[in-house]
Amino acid sequence: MVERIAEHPILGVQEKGRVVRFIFDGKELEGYEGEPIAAALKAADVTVHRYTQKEHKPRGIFCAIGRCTDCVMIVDGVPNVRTCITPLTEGMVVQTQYGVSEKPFNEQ
Amino acid sequence: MKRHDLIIVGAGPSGLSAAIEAAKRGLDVVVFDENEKPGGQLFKQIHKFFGSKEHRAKVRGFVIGRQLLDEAAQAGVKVVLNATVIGLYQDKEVVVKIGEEIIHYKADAVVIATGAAENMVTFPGWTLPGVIGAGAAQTMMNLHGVLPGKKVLMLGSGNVGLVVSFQLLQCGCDVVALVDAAPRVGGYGVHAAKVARCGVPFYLSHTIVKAEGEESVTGVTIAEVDEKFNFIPGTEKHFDVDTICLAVGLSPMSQLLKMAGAKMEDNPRRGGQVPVCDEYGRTSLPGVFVAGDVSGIEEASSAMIEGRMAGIVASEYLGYIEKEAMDGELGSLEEALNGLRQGMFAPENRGKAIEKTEEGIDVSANLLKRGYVADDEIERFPGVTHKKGIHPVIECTQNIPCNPCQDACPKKCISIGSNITSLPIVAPESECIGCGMCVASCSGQAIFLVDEDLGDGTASVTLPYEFLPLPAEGTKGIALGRNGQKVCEAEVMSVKSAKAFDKTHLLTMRVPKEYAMSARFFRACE
Amino acid sequence: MNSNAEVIVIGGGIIGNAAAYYLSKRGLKVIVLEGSDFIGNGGSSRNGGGVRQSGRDVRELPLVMYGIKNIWPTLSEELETDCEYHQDGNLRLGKNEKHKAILTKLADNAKSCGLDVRMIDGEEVRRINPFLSDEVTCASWCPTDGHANPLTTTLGYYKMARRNGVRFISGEKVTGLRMIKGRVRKVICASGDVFEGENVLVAAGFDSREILGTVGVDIPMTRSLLECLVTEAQPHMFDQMLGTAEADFYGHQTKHGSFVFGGSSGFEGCNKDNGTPVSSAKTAPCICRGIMKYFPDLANAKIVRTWAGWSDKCADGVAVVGAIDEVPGLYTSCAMSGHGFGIGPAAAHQLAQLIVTGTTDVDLGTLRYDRFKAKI
Amino acid sequence: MNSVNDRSRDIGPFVPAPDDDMLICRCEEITKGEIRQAVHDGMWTMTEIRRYLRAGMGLCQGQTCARLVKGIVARELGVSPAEIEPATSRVPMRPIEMRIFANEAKEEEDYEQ
Repeated sequence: MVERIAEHPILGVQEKGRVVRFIFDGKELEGYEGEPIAAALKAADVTVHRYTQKEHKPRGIFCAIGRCTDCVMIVDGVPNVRTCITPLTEGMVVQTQYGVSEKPFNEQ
Repeated sequence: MKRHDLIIVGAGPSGLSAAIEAAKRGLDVVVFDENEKPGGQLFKQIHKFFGSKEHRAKVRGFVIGRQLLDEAAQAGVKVVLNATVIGLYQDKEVVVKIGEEIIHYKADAVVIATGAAENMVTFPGWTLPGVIGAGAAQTMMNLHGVLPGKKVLMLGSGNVGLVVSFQLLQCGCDVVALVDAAPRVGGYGVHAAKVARCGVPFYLSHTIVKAEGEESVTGVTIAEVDEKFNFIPGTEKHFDVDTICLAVGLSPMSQLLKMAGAKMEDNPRRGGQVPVCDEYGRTSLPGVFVAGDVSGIEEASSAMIEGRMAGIVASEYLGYIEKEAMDGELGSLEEALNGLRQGMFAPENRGKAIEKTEEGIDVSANLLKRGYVADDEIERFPGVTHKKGIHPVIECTQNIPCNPCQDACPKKCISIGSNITSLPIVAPESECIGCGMCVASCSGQAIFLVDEDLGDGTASVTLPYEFLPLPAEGTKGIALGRNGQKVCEAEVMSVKSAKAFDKTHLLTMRVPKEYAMSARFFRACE
Repeated sequence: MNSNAEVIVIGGGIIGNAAAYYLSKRGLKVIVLEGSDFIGNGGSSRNGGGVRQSGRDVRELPLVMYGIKNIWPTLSEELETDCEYHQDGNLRLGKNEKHKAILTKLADNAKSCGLDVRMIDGEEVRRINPFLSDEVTCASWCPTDGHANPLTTTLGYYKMARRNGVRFISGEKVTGLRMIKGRVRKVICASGDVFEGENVLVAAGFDSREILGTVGVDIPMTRSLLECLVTEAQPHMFDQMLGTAEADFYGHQTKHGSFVFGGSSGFEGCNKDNGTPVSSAKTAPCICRGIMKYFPDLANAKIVRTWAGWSDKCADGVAVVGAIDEVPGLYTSCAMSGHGFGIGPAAAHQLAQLIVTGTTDVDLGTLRYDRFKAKI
Repeated sequence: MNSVNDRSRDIGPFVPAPDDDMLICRCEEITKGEIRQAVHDGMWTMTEIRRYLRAGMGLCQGQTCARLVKGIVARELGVSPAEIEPATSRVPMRPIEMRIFANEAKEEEDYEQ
């Protein structure tokens, strides 16, 4: 389990939004409102965000600042959402992306 | 169309600095930044900056970020966040995505301060989840408070690789190795030394053979390379890791300038594709200026000066100041910038093997190869002296533009002189009172207070300590050498914290006196 | 450096590359001169990928129909390159009676040339493409039309021509032609290089006008700056090529999944450039608004790239293809008027045949360079 | 004439290499071998590589791989990377939803609070 940093030696205790619940691939998870979806997933030990179109290879966070677009997922039904810069909200539905679909390749 | 005197793209150190200078001179300035928070990379920089005290040395990056934002607000700069400049069109039309809309702006002058993007290297498995940019690690730790991983291998021994390795250690990650294909450590020796003494092994002339794992990283294999960067068979080493961090340099993020039709050049000395510009940031497009990493990769300190220059040049371009006034101000900024570009890490020394310091002292070969100065090398540097009673030991062995230590000592024990890159000297006759201000002021964490003989067969070593939890007085543990290996048993005598130390705690440990000059870090017994 | 060839082709676009390919296949020695630093850098790489017959002036129909029958279906195999050719029909969409009148007239003209094209109502349109909005009330439907990938097609011709030994030189801007003993012979470049050819084919888009002018030939054309955009990949939706009566957008979904759409803001004729075909801040938003009226489902699709390209627009909107009889040895294919991609391979194919054999399978008489007459 | 413009210059045959299956363009999943082969097919510029292979044409628009692709092309042609032109950059700098791109703000609203 990857941990959140409770108290940082330089930054102290970082302020967080309220705890919200969201759905990842049907499972209910918790995160802080306003933090990037990717941070909430990382804290919940989710590392694979999507599988690529051609080679079906796993991808996750890579640049974490919205440039590389590797961490995209299906968020509230919309594919290719950059989870590293999209703030988490209550009740958000986040799905692993297969190619550009929420359906695993054998169902596409 | 909405029109501004000056539109600045990027609210990092250079963009904000440009905005402040221009707004102070009466320009109507707006800064757009695509991020949720301003400051560019400053808010991820939790270490104290190098440089001179006039230019915010020994202040932590994120604090500088706050200072710049305050100054910008006072000067009347508008900073618009979550505002992505999607295009820079002809006639200085700036199109910005804000919220659910796009907005067209016209600017009479534009400063592009978009910074840099990380370079990447390829190896089998480099697309696996768990292989991340060093910037990503920083963002996750320092902005979002989430650990990027538990066991991390860092590739890249430049300042980014070294600084981020230390940050990972500060967050409690296990940095299993610091690896670089180059034969020498690329970043500041003091940054390397503070990582090495925590026990991180350095593997120079090594690089990654492959990342292992099916769904995400579970391990990594590295191997030694020859001078042509080919793997040497039989030198493979395996590490179990969950994260591989890549810190292999930066490239200017100059796409907006290319898009706008600015004349570009490929300049390896500036880090890649950059706009052709003069020393004050004027590009080939009249009224379009650049500052910071987008015009050539350097440090945040120089980016701030470049930003100020661009703000002043833009002010003159729009008639808010006269040319004479501009020339005067640019002169002193240029001098400061030149100061920062001196020393062993000056742009013209990039890639060169430097064998002697400006003082003519042989540089530490061990520092460049293993990340720490060996015990038999340290004595030759002018900051390392011996005397009775408590005294500073300054393990600053490379010429870098930094001098806060000489002002930190109330007793004037430490001097650097007018040349900012000179190695600090400890005056033999001066009287150290053991206040520790020098220890906390050193951005490189290279100053220790040592009392080589407490009279009972032990010595005290005071070291800068930026970890949690802080050990209590009397905690037993081990002292680590500069190489991160155990040298002896140690006991915490005191841990001092003070506002003036700015989160650098002063940990004093007692060690047998024969280890006074080799014990440099403390680790509590589990 | 050997600068002589049997044919000097000026312009490394789809027509120049395809002509070089067909000529080299027939055993001729060919040199292609491309003015920019990149092969296929003009309209050939910047268009919407339409390979269609419907909606064209009847004068172009025989040539384009020839290409769709004889060239496009086997082009991917021939070029060993996936040209992504889809022959799944073209819907030209209308929203009102005025549109219907325009489309009906075009369809009637095409039918007279033997093209299978008919008018259909909104319901039938949505049976063919269920993603279209209710605003669409009619369309012309031509099932043998389609689309292809202009980038890979243009570069595929280049690859194969180069493999056949054609010499390609980029960054070689031609400034003029020179006659020698009554035939066009020399090709003069800005670099100072001079090439000599027994035949010269000018296929340099709008620049053709200036080049042909140096031997006293003028093709009346203007240049307009057209824009396109492309979305991120989306799940597969449809395979037809689309256009509209209003000409506010056109495009298709690519094999990759992205949508390539072109469109207009109404300022194409006077859009400003900076020496390169640069996009304007007002066009892409306008294209997006246009598209969403037809495809509300694409509202969340992200645009990843926009670009512009010059179209060489002929005074009468019809391409000029053929030999320039009054200048022996000179051939051209230019003024393609924004729809040169689909017809380009056929034009090149027939020109190659003309250069080698003196004959063509398709009568190019309606596309002659000297057809332009004053209105009174 | 620079060495990239004469497309008939002999660059030798394509020789398969053990790392040809290394992924270079992460977005479009283009390998080093595909890029090297494209160079031997005549694609000597970043622009042509992009158009021919889609390398650098995906969601990130080449922000991650451009430098890597450039290095591979340069090595294959035996020139310095500085001789290869940089890939073009186009609007928009980041992917933008069609509905937002279409939605131009009215003049009177103020966003700079």
